[in-house]
Amino acid sequence: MVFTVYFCFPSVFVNLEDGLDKMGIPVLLHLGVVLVLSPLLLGIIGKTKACLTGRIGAPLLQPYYDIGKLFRKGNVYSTTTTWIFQAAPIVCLAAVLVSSLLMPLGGLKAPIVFWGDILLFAGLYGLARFAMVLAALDTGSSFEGMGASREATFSCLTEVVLFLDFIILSCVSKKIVLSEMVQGNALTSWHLAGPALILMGVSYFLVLLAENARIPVDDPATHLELTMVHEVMVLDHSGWDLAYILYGSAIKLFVLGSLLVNILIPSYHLSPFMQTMMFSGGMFVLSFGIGVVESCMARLRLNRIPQLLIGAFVLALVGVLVVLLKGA
Amino acid sequence: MTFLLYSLAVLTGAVFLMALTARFRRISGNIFLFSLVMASVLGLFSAISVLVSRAPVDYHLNFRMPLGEFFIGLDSLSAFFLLAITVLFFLAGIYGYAYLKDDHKRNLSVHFVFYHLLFISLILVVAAKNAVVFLMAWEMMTISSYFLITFYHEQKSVRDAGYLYLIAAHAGTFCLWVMFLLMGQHAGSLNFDQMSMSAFPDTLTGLLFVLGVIGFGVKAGFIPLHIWLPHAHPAAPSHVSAVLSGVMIKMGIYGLMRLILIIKIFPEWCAVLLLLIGIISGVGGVLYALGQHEIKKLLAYHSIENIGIIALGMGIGLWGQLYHNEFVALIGYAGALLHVFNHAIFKGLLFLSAGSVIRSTHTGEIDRLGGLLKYLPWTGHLFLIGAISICGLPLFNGFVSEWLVFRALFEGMFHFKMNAIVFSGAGIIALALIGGLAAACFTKAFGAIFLGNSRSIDNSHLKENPWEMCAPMAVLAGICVWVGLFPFTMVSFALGAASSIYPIKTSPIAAGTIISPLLMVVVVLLILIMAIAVLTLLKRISMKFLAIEKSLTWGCGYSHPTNRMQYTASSFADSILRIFRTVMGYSVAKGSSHVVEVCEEFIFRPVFQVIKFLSAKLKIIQCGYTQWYLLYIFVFLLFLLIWKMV
Amino acid sequence: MVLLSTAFVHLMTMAAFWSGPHNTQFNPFLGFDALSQLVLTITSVLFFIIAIYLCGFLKEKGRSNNVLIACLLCLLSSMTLVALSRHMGLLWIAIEATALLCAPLINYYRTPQGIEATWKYLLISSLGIAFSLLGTLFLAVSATTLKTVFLPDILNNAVFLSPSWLKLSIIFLLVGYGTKMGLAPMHTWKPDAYGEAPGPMGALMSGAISSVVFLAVFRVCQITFHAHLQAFISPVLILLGILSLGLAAIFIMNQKDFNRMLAYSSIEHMGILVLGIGLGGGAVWASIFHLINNAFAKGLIFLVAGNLFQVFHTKKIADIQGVMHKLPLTGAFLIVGFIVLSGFPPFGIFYSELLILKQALVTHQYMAVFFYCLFLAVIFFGFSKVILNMALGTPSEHVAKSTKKDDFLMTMPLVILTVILLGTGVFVWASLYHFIDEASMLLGG
Amino acid sequence: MWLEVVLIIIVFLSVAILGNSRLKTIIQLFALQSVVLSTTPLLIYPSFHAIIIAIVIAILKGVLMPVLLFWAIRHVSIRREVQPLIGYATTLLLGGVLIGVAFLISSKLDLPDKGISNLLVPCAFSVIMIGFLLLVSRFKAITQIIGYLVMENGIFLFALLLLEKTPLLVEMGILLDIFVGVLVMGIVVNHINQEFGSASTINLINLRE
Repeated sequence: MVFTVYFCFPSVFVNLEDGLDKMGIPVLLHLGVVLVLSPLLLGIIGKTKACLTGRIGAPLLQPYYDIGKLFRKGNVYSTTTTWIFQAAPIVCLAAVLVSSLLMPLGGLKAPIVFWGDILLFAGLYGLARFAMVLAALDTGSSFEGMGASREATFSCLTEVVLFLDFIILSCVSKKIVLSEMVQGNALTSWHLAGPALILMGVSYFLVLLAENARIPVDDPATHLELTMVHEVMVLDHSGWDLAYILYGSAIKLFVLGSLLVNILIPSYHLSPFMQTMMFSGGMFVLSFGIGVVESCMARLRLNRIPQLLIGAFVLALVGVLVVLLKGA
Repeated sequence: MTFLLYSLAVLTGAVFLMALTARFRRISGNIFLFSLVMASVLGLFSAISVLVSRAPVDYHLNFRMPLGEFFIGLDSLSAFFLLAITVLFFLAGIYGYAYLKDDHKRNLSVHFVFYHLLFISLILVVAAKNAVVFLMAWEMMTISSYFLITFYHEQKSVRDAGYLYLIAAHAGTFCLWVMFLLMGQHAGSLNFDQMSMSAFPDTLTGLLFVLGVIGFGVKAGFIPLHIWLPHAHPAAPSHVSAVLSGVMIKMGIYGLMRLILIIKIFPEWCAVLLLLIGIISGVGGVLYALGQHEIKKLLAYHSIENIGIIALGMGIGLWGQLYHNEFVALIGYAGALLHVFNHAIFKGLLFLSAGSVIRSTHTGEIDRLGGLLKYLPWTGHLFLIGAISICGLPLFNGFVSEWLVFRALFEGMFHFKMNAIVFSGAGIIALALIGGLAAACFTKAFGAIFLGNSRSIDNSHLKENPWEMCAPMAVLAGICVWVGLFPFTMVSFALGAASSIYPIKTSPIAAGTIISPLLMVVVVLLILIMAIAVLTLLKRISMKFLAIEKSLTWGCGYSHPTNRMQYTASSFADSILRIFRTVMGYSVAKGSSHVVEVCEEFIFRPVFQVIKFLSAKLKIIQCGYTQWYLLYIFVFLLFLLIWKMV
Repeated sequence: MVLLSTAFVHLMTMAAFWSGPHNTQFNPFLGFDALSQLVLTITSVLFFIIAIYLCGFLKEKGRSNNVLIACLLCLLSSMTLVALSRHMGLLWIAIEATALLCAPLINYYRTPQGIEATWKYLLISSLGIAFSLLGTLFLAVSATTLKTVFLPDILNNAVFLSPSWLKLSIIFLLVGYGTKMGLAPMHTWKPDAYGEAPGPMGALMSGAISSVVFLAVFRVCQITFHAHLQAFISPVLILLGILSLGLAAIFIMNQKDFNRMLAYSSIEHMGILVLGIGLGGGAVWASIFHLINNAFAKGLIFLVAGNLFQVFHTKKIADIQGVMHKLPLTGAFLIVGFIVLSGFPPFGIFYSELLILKQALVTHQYMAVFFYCLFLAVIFFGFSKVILNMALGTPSEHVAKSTKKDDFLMTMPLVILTVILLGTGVFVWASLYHFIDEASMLLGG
Repeated sequence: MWLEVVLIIIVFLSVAILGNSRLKTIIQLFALQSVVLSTTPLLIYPSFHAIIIAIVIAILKGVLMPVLLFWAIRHVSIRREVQPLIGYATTLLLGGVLIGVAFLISSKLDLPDKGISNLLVPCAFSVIMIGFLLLVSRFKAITQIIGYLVMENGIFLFALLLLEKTPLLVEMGILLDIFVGVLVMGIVVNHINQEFGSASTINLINLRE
């Protein structure tokens, strides 16, 4: 493989080499942080909901326990399935993990930064989704097919909204680099394009809910397959696969959330420590917010969900126009 | 160049030999394979040699023709297209030989002859340096591809599809005639070089551009000129559809790029037009594709979608050119070119594997298939690779070219004025939407065909197709992975070709700023692969200690699930189609979401109706009464007398 | 056999002409220049090929064909006379002779339709002949100072002819010879005549006789050219050309009878010819080039039609299908003829159409350009639909049963014609090239 | 002076043919017209050449043709033009209009030499046009042939202009033309009669489109 790179583009190969050994440590560190912290968000959300409904609720670390329990369990595979069914969770988790490498976490700078990495960011999520949908279809169960269809449908819309938000960000900071866009000169950009960023924030929040299968788009806790979107896709997964999937969705929530937090809390000018503090605070607030939303809203009817997403789309569109007016 | 001439010579000789030995299948078949290999290798050599040393080569045939001279040559642009042509023709040819081997009632050598003729004419199209040679090759391409399409001409549907293709292509050609003649008249010569020397007035360039977009767009399949495409591709044998959709429709793109190369300055709305066409064709193509349930028809619509993506790249590139922004122009064109190559590869792969599905199961109806991955492992996995590539997902080649196009659009937003920003923004959104929909469409296709259980037909007797068919597909898949993981060679080639469109010296810095991010992409992808490996390893290890059981799919409490209860492709696509129904204006029929073509129904059919009606009405002229006939003559005479004498 | 031998001798004499210089004058009445030599060559070659074909064609019937053969030979001589005549009166007489001699050919099958077609043909063409005679008379009147209508004399002092009479004569000659040539709106006899005549006769008429009559029209244009009246005549010619194209487009669209469709296609090509000489300049070259290719292509496809009629016993397009299955060779040549006539490379018509379009653009005749492209496209729609539906598909069973196969004598001519067409195709060899140059010089091309 | 009278008579006769419906009468009128016509050469250039032409014309057109035509109508046994395409009154009216047109056009043209009466050209034109009108407006094959012949007479009038200038060729042309034309038409009339039961071309409308 290395040889092939060499053959293809010797000059590039050089900086690939030193690039690799320079980024080794940060990458591992970043991955570690993400792996450790991400399930916590789910815990916070659960706790919030419990409190708001006046229950004590599960402990904060419950997601860790669940995943751990699943890691100790064996697998059941349908005779219909092929290797794709087993590979999908792995691909999904790996893609989400790697995508986190492009995302700065407060003081913790993103280990991999390059021009146009948002496209890769989006691409990785696309890959994960592709894998999961295939896995769902692999079981040949009509329910999972239904879930897959819904997932595909909504993801088309969310992806568009996501890109609109990217357009806003990249117009504000004349860059298409994720960490620059979300942190770079956020403060000045707030002066410049405050309203646009607010619109973007709202629409992105809706995308966040939809992508992570939260209420009002989807109810992770429902027990009726007909109404599920995301959960119904993983009905047949068990053991490690299910663990990977849960872990993956936790990380997804974490990464996507951190994007929002990075933007809404402009903290690039502070010291890394303060930055980290504000970041983690922001994450807490975010998960609390999600919890509040979930406990005070009901799940929408399926045919209303596109309307919700299109609403988000319109919001983002207005944001773009505002930016263009400011920018031009 | 000599290599190219040799390969042309080989092909021509083979054509005559096969025509002579038409009676003896074996001999002509061997001639076909041999000449195919020879010619492709030679063509590949010439293409690569030109691409590496970016020095164009020319060849004059000292030979007088009524207008223009016989003048062919290769520059980076032609060489890039030549690369795609030779690779795909080589592989598809071998596949086709194996695909048709068992068909004993037809005379294959005729088919092979036309295959070679198409090969020759495609090479000539990209190599032509003179408008007349170009047009000749263009027409030969049309006619030979027509006979390839109508291989199964016993079926009426196939004949109609071929007829539609033929008339659409020929009608488009008239626009090209006028366009080239106008250019030649203005430049004083029909050679492309002299044309590119001379400067054209603004009004003329606009007209030429429109003519070019119509004439070339028919071939390329821009919406709404695409009507022939979804009919023709399914009608043809699979390797032919692979070639058609892989390279032949790209000749339209090549022609447009050549046009841009020759006339450098356009009015601004041309770029807008190109971007709009890109958006409409891209989104429309993929939406129509979602509604299809015949695999090759679905793939055909995806060709339209990818042509749309290419047009987006060209549009933004043209815009950059008009604003004298080399960087954007370079990335845009490079993205478009690379996508041309990539689409040739993965669409070829998809059509070939679809063909092997059809060859084994004798049906292309997605809703009747299912669970083939177990029975056609090679076909299935190769199709999967093609599917991921065409969705533009990382790890495969589609991602690289779409990355370039995306990047060009973003750069465009930074560098341009208001309206440009609006359009490139629209382009970005469209591209994002296309990505999502394509993913949906191919999860649907792959899932319904290869996963789950078979819905109608009995899989048990199916077996994998011979290796002569799998090997070409495997090679194509290999190219997908290679370009996806190590894009540098192809990207640099594409950059070279792009810089020949917009004649600036690609500064190494510019190249670096384009290449190095891709390098980082590669790094991330390598990390991704490592992560996957690690996770798999962990799971493997753990599986040693944990129990694994097999059972049926959980029926959610339903007691007697059957295969026919699986979620079908129609129902999968239905939810998306319902959202976009109003947007596209197509009608989703009850029951199965069958999609009706808007342009075909509401634009072209009425036109034909009008023509038919008029001709039917005017047939009264020949009423049968001699007296009337004599009267015509007399009236005409009087008319002339009064017109000319009085 | 007599026929064949005569045709052969004629061919030899033609070859003899080629050895000599390109414009000779035997006596005041006879002589030839480049164009007439070209036309003469086309005629004799085509006649020779058709003679071969007829040997196969006639032996099918049990009837004696002496009358027919006599007519054919007279026809050959009169056509030669047209090509060689250097005197407008003589030219007129010769053309009239050809017109009359065609009648028995059209009435070959003696069916009611045959007679009807013959009647219409005679009536209309005799009217045309009358007009052309009038035209000739007017020409003579305008040339009273010369007291002759020898072509060279007229050409040399065309400037001194009295313009008003000359114009009158030109109009009448155009209408008259146009009728014979089958230009819209004087075309009306053509579909009937070609539709009822057997294949080889159709080939002869649309290939050879049309070319010969074109020569006459060309002479008229020559006179106008020398009298500096292009501005007067070219709009008329362009109008005629466009009208013919449009008419062909109207009638070729879903046409039901194969031979009639070929007739309309011949009208189309005549239209292209006059359009070319109307535009002048480079288009004259194109017209002459088109003349050659069209003659042989028409010969080819009409002979194919003859074969089809012998096997399928019908001209109805709906009843003819799957020729490729039934008669592979004939089917292949059917396709070839289609490719040639609809102007695909590597055949010459592609070139001439392109050149004429070029000239139209050069002379800013944008209206003509538009209609030219439109009508050509529509014609192609109709033409391709018909022929491809005939060639492809599977034959109906009662045809499939019949045991007729490709007959050697009736396919060999097709081979020859195809070879010739390839030869005079896009890769024009130099001698022919210069020859056409010389011919188009006559009209300042 | 005599010439002009003759010309007027010729035109009048053609109008009479136009207005008449009985075939016999029509043929007789045509014969008369031809005979009158045959005198014109003598009136213009009294010369040996002219005499010969006059005689030939008189015999051919005044005698042979009518005989042939009479034979034809006896053969196909038709007496009168049953229903013409255009009514007789209308036809006559049209004839008048056409004569007007003829005079209009010929007013544009100048005679090569003033020796001849300037009535010649317009008269010739009007005769031609009337002949054409006959050709167009009648259904019976015979009537159409007569119309054609009337046209020939008109053309012959033109030919007179060139009588002494151009060589014999032109007249040869005319004779040949009339001769062969009528001959062939006669034959075809026979065929028409056998096939269609009547010599009316109204049945000849099977070939269309």
